Amino acid sequence: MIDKRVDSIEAALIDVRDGASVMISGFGGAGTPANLMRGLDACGAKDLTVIVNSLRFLEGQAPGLFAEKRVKKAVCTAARGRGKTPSDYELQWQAGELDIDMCPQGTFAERIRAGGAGIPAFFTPTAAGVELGEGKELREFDGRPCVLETALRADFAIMRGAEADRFGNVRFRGSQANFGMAMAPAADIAIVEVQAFSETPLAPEDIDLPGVYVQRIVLAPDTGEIRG
Amino acid sequence: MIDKRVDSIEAALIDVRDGASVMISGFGGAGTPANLMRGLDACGAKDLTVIVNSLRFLEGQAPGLFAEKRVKKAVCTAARGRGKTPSDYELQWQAGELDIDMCPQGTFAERIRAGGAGIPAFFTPTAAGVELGEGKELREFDGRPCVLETALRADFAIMRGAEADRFGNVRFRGSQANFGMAMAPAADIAIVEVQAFSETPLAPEDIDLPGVYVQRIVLAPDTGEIRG
Amino acid sequence: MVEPLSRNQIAWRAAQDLEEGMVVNLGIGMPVLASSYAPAGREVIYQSENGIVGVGPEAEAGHADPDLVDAGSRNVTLASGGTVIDSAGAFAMIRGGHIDVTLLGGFEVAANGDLANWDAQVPNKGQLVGGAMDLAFGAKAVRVMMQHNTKSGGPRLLKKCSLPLTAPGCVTRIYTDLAVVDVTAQGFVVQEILGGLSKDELQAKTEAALKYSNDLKTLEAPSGL
Amino acid sequence: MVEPLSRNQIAWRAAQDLEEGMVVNLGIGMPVLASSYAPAGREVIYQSENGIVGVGPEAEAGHADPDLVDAGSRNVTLASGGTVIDSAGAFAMIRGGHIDVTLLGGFEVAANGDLANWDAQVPNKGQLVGGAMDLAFGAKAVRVMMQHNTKSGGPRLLKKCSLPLTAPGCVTRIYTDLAVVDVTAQGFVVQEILGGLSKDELQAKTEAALKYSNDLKTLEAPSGL
Repeated sequence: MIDKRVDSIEAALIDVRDGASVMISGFGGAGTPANLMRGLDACGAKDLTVIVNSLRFLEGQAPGLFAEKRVKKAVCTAARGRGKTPSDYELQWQAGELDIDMCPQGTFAERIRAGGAGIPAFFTPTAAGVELGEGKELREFDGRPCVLETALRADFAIMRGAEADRFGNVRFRGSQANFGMAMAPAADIAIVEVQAFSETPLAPEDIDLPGVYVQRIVLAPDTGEIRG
Repeated sequence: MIDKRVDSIEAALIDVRDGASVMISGFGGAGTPANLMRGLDACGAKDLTVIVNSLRFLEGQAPGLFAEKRVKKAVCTAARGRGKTPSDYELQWQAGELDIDMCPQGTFAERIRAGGAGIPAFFTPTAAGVELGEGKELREFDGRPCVLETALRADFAIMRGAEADRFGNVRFRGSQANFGMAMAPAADIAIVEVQAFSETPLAPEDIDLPGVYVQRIVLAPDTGEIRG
Repeated sequence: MVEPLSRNQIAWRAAQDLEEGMVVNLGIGMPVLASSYAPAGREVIYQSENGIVGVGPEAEAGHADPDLVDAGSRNVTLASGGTVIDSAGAFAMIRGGHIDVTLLGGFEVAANGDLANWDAQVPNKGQLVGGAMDLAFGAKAVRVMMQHNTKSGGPRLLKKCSLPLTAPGCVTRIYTDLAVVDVTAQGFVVQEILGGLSKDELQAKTEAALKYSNDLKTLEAPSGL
Repeated sequence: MVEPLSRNQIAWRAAQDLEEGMVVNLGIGMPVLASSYAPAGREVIYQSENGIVGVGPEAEAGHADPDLVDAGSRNVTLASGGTVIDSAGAFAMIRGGHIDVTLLGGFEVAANGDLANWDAQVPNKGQLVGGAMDLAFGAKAVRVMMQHNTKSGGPRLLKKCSLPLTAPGCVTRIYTDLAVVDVTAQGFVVQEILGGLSKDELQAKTEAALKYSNDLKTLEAPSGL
């Protein structure tokens, strides 16, 4: 019988090794896998590539990733610390120790969506003709300049949902879906922490993320304080 | 007050003029806008470009489109008539009177999705290296050959749903969504015939197609016999 | 010679190779029959390219829902834990490599795994590609179910396909009424052969050279299917 | 001279131009204030790039749902008829041209409509582009709300932007504490000017040349906002 549950956050992240790439969902605390992020911090893996909207939210839950210089590359849309004093990741970026691929958020989301959908690259107008788009291949479509963007994939994706069943079907609530819907298909192993586990299969209309895209479900009723 | 209802099939199609492009959803009868297809037949517009999965289903509801040679171009995945005797569209295709862009169904769906998502073109492995992909731009990604495919847009999209509200929010049931979810955003004017109209706004979790993508709703409780 | 396998027996044989938890897309025609024959208790998730993730059995007579059909336009039900997405999403699932196995019909398969199953080039008839090409390019494993020979007795397992290709080098296994044949770097390798059929007889019905597995078995399926 | 408009007054003024049925994305900061000031009875659909289609008022104290936030991480409610999609879908909506108007904050706007609003090049601080660039490239109309001048009194309406651009030639209208300025093929055209402020005074606070509408009006907003 299919059953994608694992017993603990540690078990869910058991094979996250040095050099792994990890996508991390969440926006403004909604869909933010705070427990898995803390677990990622605790697991000790280094030389990581993280694909996450905001480094501030990642540091909020997993400060060790940056304090211990365990991230070598970040693909993100926001890499600014909260205060006037530079954060660890700002210092590492300036020192050339952390490679940052700064993406417009829509391009970020679409590159991930492409990674899960078998589209290796696409053209988009966003960033064509401005500094952030420099160095990218340019082509006009219907007279509009566009840049070529490539798909993003990762070894792991982590996200939070409201409820799941043994098939790995996930229901999100509120605005939890955000990047997770695109990240799960774009990762070899998608791990979802959920507030509740349903012993019976979710109803078809309640399923937001089909279990086909989910490899592991871990029950984590509380998020704890989410720092962003 | 926003209210996207129109009174009749005729009113819904009032501005479909000669030369218009029309996307038509439906798969195996589900989501097939049989009433709007009949209305398209009755409206008399010619020199049409149709973007539809199967010409057989289009002819089933709107035989006049082909009998009167009112379609100049079809983008589709299926252009084969049912019987051994060639259909009108097969004859017109052979005579060079009907231009057919035969697409793999996933490429067809993705080109439409791209049209609604502001992506002018994308690379896909499907059809690379086989006859159907000849003439398309080729490029390798990670050693895999891919072809460049361009977005599809249209003046109109027609589809069928289960229920809608005044905002144009649509709920699909069963497998009604099929191509309609991608077609509505890809058309200037998306028209949805629905089995029922809800006087109160649909609940957030019941909305499959947000009203932002829908311009007109027309109540049509029965489909009549769907011929495919 | 034992009777060649019926369509249902070919489907039964193909279904035995579907494993617990696999995501499987069944092509129109013979392949879709396989959903009835997966071993009892083995949970297989059937995807259909019109959006169903978790196709259940066909609807019983009188209970058909015209709004719920599969890619073969059959009136189906949803399996437990199943749901429905849209076509663009279903093909994103296919193209993105999320289908473990697709079982497809075929006109011709070449010894290098080339598949031709979409354009039989029937005179005066239009083309129909549907989802076959996306499945052949996108699924992790492409397995073909077909009669070993054409109606006129010609071979379908060829050195080189004569019809337009669906996808190059995609097929990994072929189920016919006479044999189970793997496509390997060394060409066709027969894994199972119909009881009473000699290697020479099978080769005579096959254009490309056949090799045989060291573990060659007899092709068997329950009778009465 | 009349007092320059407050942030809320600028938001009020921008909100008066939102029309019935428009789909509007409000940027973080001053723009999001505009949602409170659309004329009563006018139905505007607020989209937020984290997936909300139909943002309602902020949640009342004690009723915040931490799972429902907007792109500014505010605890919001859903409007009647609203729903939630995912981020990729929300940006498909933005990039695909389905947003009628976006109201964005700005650092600088040039007379050709170039917008710089994402990278202030603060020393020692990392970059943050977020959704600004997608909105500036994708929305049908880009309108900017900002103080007419920098804190040190420098101009923001420039001949040419000095900061990295968000998008070229995208801005159609600017709301400041001193004026409403359209961006046209002829450059900046003032539509409304603060009462008591002379054209020379406004020009002195503006780097690029200002033209004036034949129908120049006084910039007004309700007091007490």
